[in-house]
Amino acid sequence: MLLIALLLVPFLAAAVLLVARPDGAARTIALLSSFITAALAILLWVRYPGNNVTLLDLAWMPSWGLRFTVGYDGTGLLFLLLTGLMFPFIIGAGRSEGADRPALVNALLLFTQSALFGVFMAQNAFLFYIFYELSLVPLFFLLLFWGSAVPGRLGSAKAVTMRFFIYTLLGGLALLFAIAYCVVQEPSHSADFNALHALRLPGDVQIWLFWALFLAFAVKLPIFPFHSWQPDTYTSAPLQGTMVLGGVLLKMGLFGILRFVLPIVPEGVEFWRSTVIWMALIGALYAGIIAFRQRDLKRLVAYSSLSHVGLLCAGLFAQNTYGISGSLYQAFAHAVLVVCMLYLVGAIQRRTGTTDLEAMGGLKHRAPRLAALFFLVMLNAVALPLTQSFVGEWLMFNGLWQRDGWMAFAAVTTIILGAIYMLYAYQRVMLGPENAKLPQAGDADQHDHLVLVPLIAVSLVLGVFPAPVLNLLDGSVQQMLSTFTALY
Amino acid sequence: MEGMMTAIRVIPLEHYIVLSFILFSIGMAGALFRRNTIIILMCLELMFNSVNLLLAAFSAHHSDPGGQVFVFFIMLVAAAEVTVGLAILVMMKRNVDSVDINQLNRLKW
Amino acid sequence: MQYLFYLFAAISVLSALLVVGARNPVNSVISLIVCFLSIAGHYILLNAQFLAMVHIIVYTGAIMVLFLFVIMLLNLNKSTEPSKTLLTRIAAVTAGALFLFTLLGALRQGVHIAAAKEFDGNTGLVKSVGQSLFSDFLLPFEVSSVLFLSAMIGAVMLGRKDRSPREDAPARPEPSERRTKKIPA
Amino acid sequence: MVNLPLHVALVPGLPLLGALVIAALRGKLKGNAAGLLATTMIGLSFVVSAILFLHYDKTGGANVVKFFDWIHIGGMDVPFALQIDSLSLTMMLIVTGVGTLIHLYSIGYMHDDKRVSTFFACLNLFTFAMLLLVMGANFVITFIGWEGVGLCSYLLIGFWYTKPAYNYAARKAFVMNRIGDVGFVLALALLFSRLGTLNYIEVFDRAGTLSVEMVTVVTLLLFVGAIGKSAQLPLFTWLPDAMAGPTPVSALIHAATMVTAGIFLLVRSSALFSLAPFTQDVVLWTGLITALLTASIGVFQNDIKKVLAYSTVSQLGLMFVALGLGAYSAAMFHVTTHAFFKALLFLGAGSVIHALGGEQDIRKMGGLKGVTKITYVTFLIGTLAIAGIPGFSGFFSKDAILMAAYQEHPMLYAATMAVSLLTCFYMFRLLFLTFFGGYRGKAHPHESPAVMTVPLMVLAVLSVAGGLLNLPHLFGGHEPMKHYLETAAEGITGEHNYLSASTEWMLMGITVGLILLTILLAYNRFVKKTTLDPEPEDLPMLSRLIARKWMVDELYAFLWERPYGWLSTQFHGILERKVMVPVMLGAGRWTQKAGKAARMLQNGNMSFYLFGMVVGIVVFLMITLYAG
Amino acid sequence: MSALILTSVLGVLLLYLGLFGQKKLLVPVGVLGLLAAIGLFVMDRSINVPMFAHMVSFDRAGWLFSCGMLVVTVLIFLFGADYYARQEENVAEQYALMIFSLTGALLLTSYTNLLMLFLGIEILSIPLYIMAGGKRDSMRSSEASFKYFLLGSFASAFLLMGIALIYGVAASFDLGVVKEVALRQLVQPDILFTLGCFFVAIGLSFKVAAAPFHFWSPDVYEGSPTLITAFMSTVVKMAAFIGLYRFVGITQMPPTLGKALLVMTIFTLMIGNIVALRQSHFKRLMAYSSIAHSGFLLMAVLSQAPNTAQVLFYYTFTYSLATVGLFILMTLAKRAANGDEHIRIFRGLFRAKPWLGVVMLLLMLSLAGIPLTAGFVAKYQIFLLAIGADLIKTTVFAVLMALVGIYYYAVVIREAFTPSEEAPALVVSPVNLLLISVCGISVVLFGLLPGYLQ
Repeated sequence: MLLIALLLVPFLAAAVLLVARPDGAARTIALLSSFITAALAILLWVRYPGNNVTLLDLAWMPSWGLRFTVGYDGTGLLFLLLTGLMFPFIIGAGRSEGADRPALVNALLLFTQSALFGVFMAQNAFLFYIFYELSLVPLFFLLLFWGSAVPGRLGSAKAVTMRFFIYTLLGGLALLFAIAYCVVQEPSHSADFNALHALRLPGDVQIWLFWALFLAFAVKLPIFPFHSWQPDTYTSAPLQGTMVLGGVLLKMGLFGILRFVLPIVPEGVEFWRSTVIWMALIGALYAGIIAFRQRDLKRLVAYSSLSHVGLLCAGLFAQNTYGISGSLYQAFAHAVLVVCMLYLVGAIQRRTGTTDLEAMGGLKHRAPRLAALFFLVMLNAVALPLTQSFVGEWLMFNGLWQRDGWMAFAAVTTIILGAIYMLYAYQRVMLGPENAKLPQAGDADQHDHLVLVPLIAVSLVLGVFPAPVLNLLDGSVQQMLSTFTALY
Repeated sequence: MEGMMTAIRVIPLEHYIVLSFILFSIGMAGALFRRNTIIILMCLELMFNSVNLLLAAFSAHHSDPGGQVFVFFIMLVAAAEVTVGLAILVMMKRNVDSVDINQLNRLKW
Repeated sequence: MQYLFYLFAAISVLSALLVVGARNPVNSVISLIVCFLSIAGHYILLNAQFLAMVHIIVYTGAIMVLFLFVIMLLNLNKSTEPSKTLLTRIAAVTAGALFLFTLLGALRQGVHIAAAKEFDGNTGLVKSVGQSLFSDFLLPFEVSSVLFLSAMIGAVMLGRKDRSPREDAPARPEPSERRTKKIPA
Repeated sequence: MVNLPLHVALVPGLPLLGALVIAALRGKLKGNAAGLLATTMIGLSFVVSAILFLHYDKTGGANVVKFFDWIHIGGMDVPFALQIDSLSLTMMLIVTGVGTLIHLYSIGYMHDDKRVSTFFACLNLFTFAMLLLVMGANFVITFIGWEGVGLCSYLLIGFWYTKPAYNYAARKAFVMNRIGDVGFVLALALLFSRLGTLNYIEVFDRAGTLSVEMVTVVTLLLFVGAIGKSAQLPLFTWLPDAMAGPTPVSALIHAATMVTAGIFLLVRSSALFSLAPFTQDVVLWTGLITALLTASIGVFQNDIKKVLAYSTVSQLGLMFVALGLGAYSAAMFHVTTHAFFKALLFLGAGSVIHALGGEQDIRKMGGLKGVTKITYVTFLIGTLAIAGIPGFSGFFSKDAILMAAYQEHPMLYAATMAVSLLTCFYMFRLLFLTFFGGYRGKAHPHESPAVMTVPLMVLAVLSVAGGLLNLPHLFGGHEPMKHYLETAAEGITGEHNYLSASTEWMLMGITVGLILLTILLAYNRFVKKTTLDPEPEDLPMLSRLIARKWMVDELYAFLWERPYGWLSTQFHGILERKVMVPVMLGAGRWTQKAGKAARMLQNGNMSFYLFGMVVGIVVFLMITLYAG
Repeated sequence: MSALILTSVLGVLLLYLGLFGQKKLLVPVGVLGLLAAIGLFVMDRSINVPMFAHMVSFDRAGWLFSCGMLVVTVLIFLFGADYYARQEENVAEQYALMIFSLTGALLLTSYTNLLMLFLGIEILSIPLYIMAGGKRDSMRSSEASFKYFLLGSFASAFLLMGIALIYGVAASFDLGVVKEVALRQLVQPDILFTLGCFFVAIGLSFKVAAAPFHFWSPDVYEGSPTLITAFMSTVVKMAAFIGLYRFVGITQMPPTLGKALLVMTIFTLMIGNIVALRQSHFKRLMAYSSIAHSGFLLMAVLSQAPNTAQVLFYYTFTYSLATVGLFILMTLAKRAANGDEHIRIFRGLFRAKPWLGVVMLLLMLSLAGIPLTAGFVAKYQIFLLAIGADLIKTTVFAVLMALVGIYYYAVVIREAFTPSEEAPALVVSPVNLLLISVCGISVVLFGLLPGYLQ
């Protein structure tokens, strides 16, 4: 019932917002809903018995393999938690003053949340897919209504939105095709993950089917070279939209790889592993290098996210305990990080009136507390030990090393690049001589504190005491790996 | 009349088929060839008739009256179609003041 | 007998070609009538008497007259039709020829259709056709009334003169003039 | 007695607490409160360290205190555990001891700064990180400290953040450290994948199971980490730039403690390094070249802190030479004495700067010995110590390294000797130009307050007496430090001294003689005539090259920084904007174009439609008839 | 069967009503009649025997399609109440023709004789030719009508040729016999039979607007009155597909013909989707979208699985619901924009009438095949069928084209949700609101509970 509540609470809240349009109380209602879901997610965690749980199984369209089956295991729970915990902050990041149609924004955000919960609790491939695609629709509108133009050809908000929509759907449809293929091959035409995981497709089929399955997630994450839609989208999207995109939505890609790619086409994974890992790592380096020369802070964050995500994907494909659990742990860290970074971008933009790094500088004089918060977030971004990111990256490096030393080398190199562009950004924004051109600059206010401090605290606490989350992952990942090995 | 009954036994069926195909093709090519819509309509009639001939030949070949009944129905339909077609043509001529097929291109792309 | 067949065949093919080739629409109509008559001749050769009669009455008598009527009504009985470009003509002929030769090529594989075991000379007689029509084909016969009814409605609806003269302009002007290309008068 | 976990926790815990409290109360602490609090914390930490030191029974091996499981998943178990053994105790004492003095000094030095609380918070945080580094019971904990000190160093170098050049220096330091960290992390990953553990005790126990190649790779990677942190070739350029930070920071972080982390790491892993002769050679040569190179640069520097900075790099190079030779105890000994006298020198320099109101150019100093007497005397002691005048601590530690070098090869001895002569030369140049002759500046020099001079005096005492810590047999000592460390660093156990006493005496004589000559030379040049170096442009060829720091910064800008910026620009401008994005847009645009073209098929002409249909029919007919 | 008679009589009845000037009664009587026909179908649902000397037989698929078409016609009739509100003449004739056309469609769902196939198509088509020219004084309308007529007759000629050739081999028009002959083909193929099947398939492909026999559809869709366009793109499409499905099912399709049709499918998918990208005229857009959907449906037809008919029905029915809803919406927007049919007329729809905006979104998403709408389930089923039939590459291509399709639907959605300078002054009658809502809700409902349409 908890799972259903997770699905329904944001959905109903969104429906209420959409129908009643209480612009004044919109943020409060949305926050309330997100707090409830966060509490529910935590409750779920508390009650987690330590193995795979299926909580509800309803026949929906059985002749086509569609059942409404929801449940979770350790990994699923991690993502549910992540979604539950991030949304209060994402919604809270919205400013009440001067907001344009807040009821609609919050409704769309909550719809996304509902769909995300659906994705992370689905135990049926088809159900997964439904939620997976569904999460795009509210984002489409978020981008369409509140997106801003980006420089370059076809940079209007409309064009960027369409690009985002189409390119993510490209992957989505590939996934649909792959699911359909698997369901047809499955003797009982079931789309349940258990059934699909037990499916043993011929090797040559797996080799091409791998791409059909992987493409969706490669675009979603995105992995080099499928990433071109991402920087523009992140830059164009309204802040909360980017937070959802980068913070939570792209985690669907990781989750998908975990649920689909690794178990369903193990031979395909074996065949393509180095290709994919290298793609991901090259992407991580590539984005890390590019990030350095970004003039726009938001775009810099976009590329940094791209770089991190490449690492996440590589870790996952290392397909050993450390790689997978590191990647998943880092997924959590990355969510926190992205939300923080983007919130900061917004906070800085509010104070300087721009996101152009060249036009900034010296904000620390006026806003020392903000600078301190930025700095703490940056620590997480450069994966300093005792922050959450370090634990994840450390595990991933080890996982990758067990695959191949050079992969680990490439992966570790990203920590240099990360330091270069993050410190650069910090310096450009905060440091330097006092800037007289900052009219409305004030220090971090209560709103800023309420959003950033808990998130930073989470990133530090989970950097020092990662055990709760690691324990959550340990069992599931081991179980998963034993299934993989059983497949060979 | 008895002597005529044997036509299908004397002439190979293939010849009917070939004749029918030739007529059909001429009608088809004619529809592409001409610009006058009325003539195109006539070409269509030619195509229908080639089918009629073929059906009649098959019917005789199989000694099955069904084929000839079918021809009868084709004639019915052809008559109805021509009626409608010519009515449309007249209406069009009134509106567009032309029966040239090349002039009918307001709807495109 | 064979000679008659080939004669009729030759006449029908030639007149069909004339239909396509004639400059004046009236000539086309007359060629088509000749063609239809030769086809009626084929029907007679096939001993399809009923069909031959109906064919002459419906096609030659009704349909072709209708065609002539329309040609006269619309004042098209002049060879004013601008001919198509040579390219189009060649393309049309090529397409037709290609189609024909493909079909004929297919026939070279041979047609092996067994004739009826017992040849029935009465097949095409009115009696036999009528029996078939009113027993097996009763439903189509009835249903075709719907067809005729719609055709009638259509003819009346579309062919009727406007209540208001056309010069008064349509009640609602054609709105979506998204293409400015004028229709030559 | 000693509650081990509590005491062990207190050592790094107190500075951390101090840092947190000061950071939290940043706005509310008035005057010297922050400084006093910070000093108290680290002082207490020193006391606790001393208690631990006194109660430590070195025969019992290492005491590991595990606090909690940090990263525990699958087969990986990285506990949050600290280790007490002779090596970590030594380092703890240095860090907290020298640290306390520098904290105390900072109270005076930073008195006027508005952000003094931030400064002390960072300083305390640094101490915490450094203590973690030295106390960690496994590589990962050490790595926490390793990164932590880097971070604090970044913060403190860029402490005066209004100057872009300082920020740049800070960034440079952090990034160069990060480059080293890559090696460190990779070494750890490799070690873990081979041994399944990263706890020091277990790793060193199982080190023998590794193949030579593997050990070589691991140690090389570890050494890359050490290069970054200890500013060796090719990653040394950040350290001179790091002098942008307040002087106490330079003293604590960039002279006494953090930069020796690399040495510490190598000593800590001596069990591994002893197994990898190739790596040892690499270490040796890296150290030697660095030492020579930077010592030569030091000769032409005019910034008082820069001279000391290059001197630090050079001394660190010497320590690496020792490590490369397997003389771990000598290296540690030099670490210790160096901590004393280099901290002293830096603080003295700080005192000078303080006295001159921020002036750092030695060409604008001179004649200060009359005004700032305590500073002068202590600075003189420091200079004598670093120059290796017999009796001072530097003499013993440097001598140990020279002996080890001679033992390897006389040429090596000559090279290290050259380093120490150069050191001697530029140090006396510094001393003479600063304190002798006439005053060449415009400020009004004054002696520093007691809170600054007291630490100077304490350090001066230590610089003199530090040699007693590891007094060689030759002078009747028993090398107590070496014996103390033996239990912690396996490499030390393997050290042997083959030299006869007479050889040692002879070498020592040569050394001392040459040093005295050098001092004389310096005296002639800088006291008698007070030769001031002109701007580098006006120097002769080689000197100009050296004065320009062997063009290393320019070389790096050419080799690395500019290419990186270029690469980033090109990646973005060409690969991303001209390839990736156009491909993405192109996929859509070409589809649209195809649509536009296909749309032309629908040209409204019915003949064409008919034609199209017929073509379709013919094509499909052919497929139907002939495909198959 | 009684339903078939009822519909024919209903048409005549409507004509009489028109004759006596009872314009107000037309829609109520028509709707009642159609509902009665549905009722009769529901009562007769278990009767599955060939009737009238093996001329028709309403099996499960035929029954489903018949009911579906009747339901859609009811919707269109209701829409007509508003659509024809301002038109004085020929209204009754239009309704009657629609009913007649529907009769033809019903024959197509149930034919068991090639003659009935031919007649069904003609009865379906001839009223359509007339209705397309319903706006007599509009040049576009008459052009549409003429194009439809001419191209349609041309296609009919091929259909007839095909029937003749099949007859030549089978000596009968009865599908039972044809099926036996088809089975014999496996052992002893006969070129005439293959040719016959080919020509019939071509004739039917014209009706389903498969490329390259699609040329009529954009022009006719654009030129015809919107109500007729709605009818054409829904009922006619359903009829054409069930007709094609039955034919293909019975003749088993010679394998080489299957190849040709596969090529046609790919071509259809491509033309439909790619050209639609460049369309800004809403009706033409819908026409190309309809072509594109034909491509998907052809895949289902080619897959020849036991449940193909059900999938076809689900697909076409839900597609019809969405299309009808969209055409109603377009009519409303068009009125507000003074008769413009460019997609920009939707601009500001969401601001002006949020509910209509949401419904439009749902309908468009359904056409695009985004989850939780019926269109998604439909497409998914098609993919399953096609993969089941081992049409992997075609499916991959179809997936790509579905993506292209999503783009142009999204463009329309984008228009509807982009605020405009002046909000369109939409006037929505209660009936239309109801219709639109029913369409919008039902595509979601059937998407959530697809079992109800199986």
